[in-house]
Amino acid sequence: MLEVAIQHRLGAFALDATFVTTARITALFGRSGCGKTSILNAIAGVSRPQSGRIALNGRVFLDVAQNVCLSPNVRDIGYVFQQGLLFPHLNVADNLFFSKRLSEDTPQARRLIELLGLGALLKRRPRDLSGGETQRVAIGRALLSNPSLLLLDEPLASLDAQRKHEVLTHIEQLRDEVGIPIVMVSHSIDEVIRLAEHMVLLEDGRVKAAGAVDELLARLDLAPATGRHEAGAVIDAEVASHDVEHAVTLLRFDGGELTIPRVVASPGHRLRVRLRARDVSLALQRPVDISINNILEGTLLEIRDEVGAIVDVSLRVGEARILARVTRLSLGRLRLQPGQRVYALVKAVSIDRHSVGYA
Amino acid sequence: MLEVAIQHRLGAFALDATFVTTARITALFGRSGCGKTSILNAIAGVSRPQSGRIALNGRVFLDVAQNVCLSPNVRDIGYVFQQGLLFPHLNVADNLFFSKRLSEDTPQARRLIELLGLGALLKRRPRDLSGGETQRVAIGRALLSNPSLLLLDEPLASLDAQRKHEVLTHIEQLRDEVGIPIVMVSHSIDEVIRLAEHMVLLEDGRVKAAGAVDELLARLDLAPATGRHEAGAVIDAEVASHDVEHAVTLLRFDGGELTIPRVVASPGHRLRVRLRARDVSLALQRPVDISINNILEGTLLEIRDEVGAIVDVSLRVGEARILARVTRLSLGRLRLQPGQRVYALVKAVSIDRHSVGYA
Amino acid sequence: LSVASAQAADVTVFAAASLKESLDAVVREFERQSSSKVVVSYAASSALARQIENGAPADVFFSADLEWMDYLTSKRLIVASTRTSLLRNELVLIAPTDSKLTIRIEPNLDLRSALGEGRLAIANPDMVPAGKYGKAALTHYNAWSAVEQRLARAENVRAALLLVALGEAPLGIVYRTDALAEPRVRVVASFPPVSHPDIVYPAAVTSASRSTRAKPFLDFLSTPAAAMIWTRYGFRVLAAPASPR
Amino acid sequence: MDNDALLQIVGLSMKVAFCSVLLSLPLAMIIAYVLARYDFPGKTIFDAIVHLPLVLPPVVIGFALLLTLGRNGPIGSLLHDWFGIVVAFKWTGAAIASAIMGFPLMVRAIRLSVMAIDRRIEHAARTLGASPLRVLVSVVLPLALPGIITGSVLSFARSLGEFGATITFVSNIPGQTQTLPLAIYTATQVPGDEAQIQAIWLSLVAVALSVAALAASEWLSRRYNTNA
Amino acid sequence: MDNDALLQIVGLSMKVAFCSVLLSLPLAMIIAYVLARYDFPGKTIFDAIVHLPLVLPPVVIGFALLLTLGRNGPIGSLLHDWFGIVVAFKWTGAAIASAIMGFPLMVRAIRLSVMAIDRRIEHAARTLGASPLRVLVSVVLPLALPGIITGSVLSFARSLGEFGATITFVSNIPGQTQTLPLAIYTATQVPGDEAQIQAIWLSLVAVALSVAALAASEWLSRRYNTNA
Ligand SMILES: Nc1ncnc2c1ncn2[C@@H]1O[C@H](COP(=O)(O)OP(=O)(O)OP(=O)(O)O)[C@@H](O)[C@H]1O
Ligand SMILES: Nc1ncnc2c1ncn2[C@@H]1O[C@H](COP(=O)(O)OP(=O)(O)OP(=O)(O)O)[C@@H](O)[C@H]1O
Ligand SMILES: [Mg+2]
Ligand SMILES: [Mg+2]
Repeated sequence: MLEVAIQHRLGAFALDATFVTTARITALFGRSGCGKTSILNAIAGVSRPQSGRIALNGRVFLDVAQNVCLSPNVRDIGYVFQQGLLFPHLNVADNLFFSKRLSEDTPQARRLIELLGLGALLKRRPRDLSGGETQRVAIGRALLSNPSLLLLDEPLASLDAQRKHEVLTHIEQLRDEVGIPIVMVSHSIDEVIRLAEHMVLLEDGRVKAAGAVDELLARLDLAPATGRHEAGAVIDAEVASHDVEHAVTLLRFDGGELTIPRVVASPGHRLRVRLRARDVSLALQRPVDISINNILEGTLLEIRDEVGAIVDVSLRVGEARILARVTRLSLGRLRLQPGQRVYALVKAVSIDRHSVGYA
Repeated sequence: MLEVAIQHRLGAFALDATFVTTARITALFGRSGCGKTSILNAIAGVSRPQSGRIALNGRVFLDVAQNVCLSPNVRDIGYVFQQGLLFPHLNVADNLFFSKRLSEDTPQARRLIELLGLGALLKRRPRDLSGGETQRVAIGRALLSNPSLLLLDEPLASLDAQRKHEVLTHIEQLRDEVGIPIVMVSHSIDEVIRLAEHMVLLEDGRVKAAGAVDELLARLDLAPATGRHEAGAVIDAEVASHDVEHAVTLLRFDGGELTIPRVVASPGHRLRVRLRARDVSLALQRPVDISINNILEGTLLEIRDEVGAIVDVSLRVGEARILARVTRLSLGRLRLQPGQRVYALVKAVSIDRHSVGYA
Repeated sequence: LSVASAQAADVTVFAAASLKESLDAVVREFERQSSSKVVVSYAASSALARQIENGAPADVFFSADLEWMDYLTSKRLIVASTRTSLLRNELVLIAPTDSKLTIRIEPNLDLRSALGEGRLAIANPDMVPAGKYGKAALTHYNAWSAVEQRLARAENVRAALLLVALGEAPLGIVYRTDALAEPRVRVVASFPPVSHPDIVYPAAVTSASRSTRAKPFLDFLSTPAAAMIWTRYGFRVLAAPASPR
Repeated sequence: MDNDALLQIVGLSMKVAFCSVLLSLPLAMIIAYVLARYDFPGKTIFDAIVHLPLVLPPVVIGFALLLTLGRNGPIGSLLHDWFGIVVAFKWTGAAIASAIMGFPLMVRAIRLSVMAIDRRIEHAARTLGASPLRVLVSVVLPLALPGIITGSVLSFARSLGEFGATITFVSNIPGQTQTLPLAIYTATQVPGDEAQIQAIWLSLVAVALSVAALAASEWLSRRYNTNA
Repeated sequence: MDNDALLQIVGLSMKVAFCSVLLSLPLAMIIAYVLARYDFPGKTIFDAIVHLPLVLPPVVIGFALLLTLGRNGPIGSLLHDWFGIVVAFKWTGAAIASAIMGFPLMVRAIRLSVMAIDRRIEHAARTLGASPLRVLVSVVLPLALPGIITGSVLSFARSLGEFGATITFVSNIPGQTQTLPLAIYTATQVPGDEAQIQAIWLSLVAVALSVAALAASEWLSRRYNTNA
């Protein structure tokens, strides 16, 4: 459990952030300049808030009232800084192993170097690295310090999609296998959705909302902050079976079944599947001879009336709630009304790796 | 027309890149460390390749054989560096107007400062800026130098979605109104697709492929580099009419009509619409009572056989070609065959601003 | 800046640094009597001589050293006819005031054992006049070779004096004038004049001098009024007043 | 020593120190920049020449100045014959001597700061249309300010303490070339308590001046600090 | 002067210069770090004390050394009574004098480099578990290397040229305290061409030593350069 309650002034900017999270991955989300880096700095101990308290699993890092402030070096935190901040006088290898917590010939270290594609760069000086290479070394350096809390400040900003995916996978593994709690800053809601369970939404130095990622994303009042096109819902489902021939997995949840591209999970395993509103269409009759695999029967609950071309509609499917996004034109054409029986059409191909998480 | 043909060695890295582009926006795309920044540096003149030639619209920037190398300051280039590189001793305003080409009280400057949200920061020193603020100042500084070529090295990496959208819009306006050619580096294929017409795909310092963005994205051999889930097709269409009440625009192309969320373009105007394969479903009969607005009749051309859950299918709709992505499960269920008559279902909401460009 | 100093000097004197106190007093007296302005530049005689050689605006050169005066004379940079040996000084052996040492100056003088572990403070015998005189005197009493390795060679005679005053050196060789002015030392013995060349301070008007007051000032240095001051500081006055031309 | 004389000495010392800093600053900046940024054959020799005033005893430098800038010296006679300028035995000569003695300190400090500048910042300025000269003036100089300030302070302090070269080159003429260190030296040349007290008193004045200079430099560097 | 005497003088000078650099380096680094990083009441005064050897004429510093480190001085008598150490009239005293004279140069150069270090790099080291001491040793010192090298060169060069404080404090004893500058000075004090030639000859030796020191420092800073 990470408890943060800090106040700090920086010129005209006032940070006043309080949140508690028990999630394995917590995302700090908010516009540029809202105070995300400032919060990470306070947690890591590289800046000292004017008042407040920070504790991790009961270990007090900071308590200004009690005049407690642990040194950064005993907080046992891995921090990937927004600007990399490599040691310019050390080569990549010495940067990576600066913390001395892991040595260069542990399998763990070798695997990470491989994953980050740093093998050929070990003897290079930071000034001879490209932007993305710098960022990867910074990630490696923090991970190799074997921390008990990981702080990531937009660590993937200048990585290509493939590397980003690999690093994200690695972070997921850390989360799942090693169980290191992570606090991350990201401007990509996709990343947040994929990785984080808990989200702290910041605005102008204050916590505007904090809670489960799905909840926050489903809250329409937060849409301007979270990005409207990402609205969606999460379904808790169980792996029913695998269709090896077609490489798909069948999931079961209390509103029906879902076919999705194959995931690695044994039957009975519970998964969280995110269905984005924009990927869900509606029909009044069950369509036939259509490539869409998932046709879920449900009840139209609510039509969120808005201006513009697009309308979000919520449905109940079994006990689950899902969101569909349609044009206002279709809304009129189909004469959709709350309480109506409808079919939700969900393309299997729209549920990619990014949408599936392990509960 | 920008002509680049340069060779340069940096330690073990050999850059050997040749490309010509007449596009308004050219994207350099490739994995971290492939040489994107090195190319921009050579174009800007901050590094001098060991051999080669660079020319913009016939003006020779560099010709090592002729011993020509224009100074960076006369190349008239706006360069947004990957690391920002603000002047640490100058406040934001002095950074922005360093080039002295535009003064602080021109409407243009005021508009840009407003757009970048820098109004409150003008008196700040760079060290007191957040990561995203730094990046915005760097963008503003380059744009305010009134360049005749703009180089952008991942300028949007740490901007939030909303600001990113605003800046992208501004860059589009520059492209369209002022006609400044732009060379940009981005790791986000979305950004590339949205903005760029021409793409230079780099691998290990060499040009692996160069050409129109759509062409390159449609090439399956480049899929590992460009990211498979972005496969799609581009349709040339004409604005037919606007439905003001429902805020949608009706487009006509030779394969039928398309309803999309309203765009600002007068009837008769030609648009390029990108339909992503993953947003296109197939049906054997025309579905009724369905929220999907666009149902296009076409002929199945080709089934790209692949392993895994997902299959890409190409169709002809009128003279246009579009791609649909379905599961292999559906392929079997519907018994799809080349030559078959099918209906392509395209959700109007999936065609967002990001997918529409002005031809 | 005060009015007095702003006004140009009537006479500029280049004088050996060791003359500072006494010459200052004489200058004050001259200024009072003649209402002319005299400035004195104190430095090592060697430096002053070189400066005069290189066009320094000196009207009078007042050296602690015959050698450098001879050097200028040979280069015709001083008016030979004005050269006088004005003052005489004495060479003394000193010790800190609280020292119990008693030494008699005599042939085969044994300074080595008197020094014990300590060193004999002396101005550099290779170049500084006081050192050269000291070396001559010790040689005269066959004491030189015994102490040559036990010298504290100071930059000038004042530095040697200080070494003794601070107790860094148990013994030192300085001029009597210096010894008198320093309360922390006492004179242990005097070297008889026979033991070393005459210690005289020559003065002369420079060839480049355009000052009408230079010669009167030089003459004043040997007036009875001046002589009183010199004597007060421990010098002996050598020359009789020169007759005006 | 009366108050007037003290004021005169202090005034002269300040004048000499200020002028020596101003005199050496432009050339020191150019040489520091060249040494920081360029490699050329004979660079080490050139560097050694810059360090000469530090390496040789001050008296030797003073003597060399006397021989070259004195009225009979090659440069001194030129200056005198062509421009009617005489620096030997003038306060200007003292300023020149101080400037030369402080020169290596100034060059090294500025060079250190220039070498710490991220060259990519200069590249950024070039792409914004700045000529090399403008980059120098608007980017390099401000970013090298810590070194320029430190160099100036060192040179100023050196000037307050410069003795050997000054007394050798311009002699020790009260009201004209007798700066504070020369006055202190002169006082130390007189035995006895009174003179010693005067020497200490003058030394305290020198220290006070240096405290003032340091306070000013701290204020300056705080004001224009670029590194938090 | 014969070859043996010359060798002896050069050897002694090198020994004194090296030891003075080594002697002052640790303290200079600490003081430079403190001055660069901390604000405290009386900082300017403290800074002025550090600059004292530069501001006061060398002879005064020599006197001050004599008064404190001499056999009857407060520190000198302690050293003698407790450890049997005597520095007056010894080459060790010359090294101390040189160290003190070069001290402000060293402190200022190192301070300049420490101030140029991005503190966030140190923060990064702290988050990686480095104690403040390890940060100092593994991050600050290497990054301040340009300043440390420059400071050492300046101090070394100053030592080669130091005259006033040395001769006052430890006198001019051939074979023991007669360093190169003292020998050069001695030669300049004798009239005549022969002495002058010797002075020039010895000066050339000093210059050669400084060229060697500079070349070594250039090599070092090139080797450990952190800024392209
Ligand atoms: N001084 C150098 N010595 C050796 N290799 C270098 C040097 N500078 C850059 N490189 C290498 O050159 C390659 C190209 O660098 P460049 O900065 O152009 O990459 P990039 O495509 O911009 O990458 P990124 O997306 O990570 O910023 C990289 O592999 C980098 O490691
Ligand atoms: N020294 C300072 N003086 C005044 N304001 C400051 C200072 N340092 C930071 N700020 C302001 O504090 C706010 C929070 O900064 P912070 O770096 O935490 O933002 P952030 O959320 O990380 O933004 P980004 O996404 O752009 O990195 C910003 O508005 C910034 O301008
Ligand atoms: Mg930030
Ligand atoms: Mg790059």
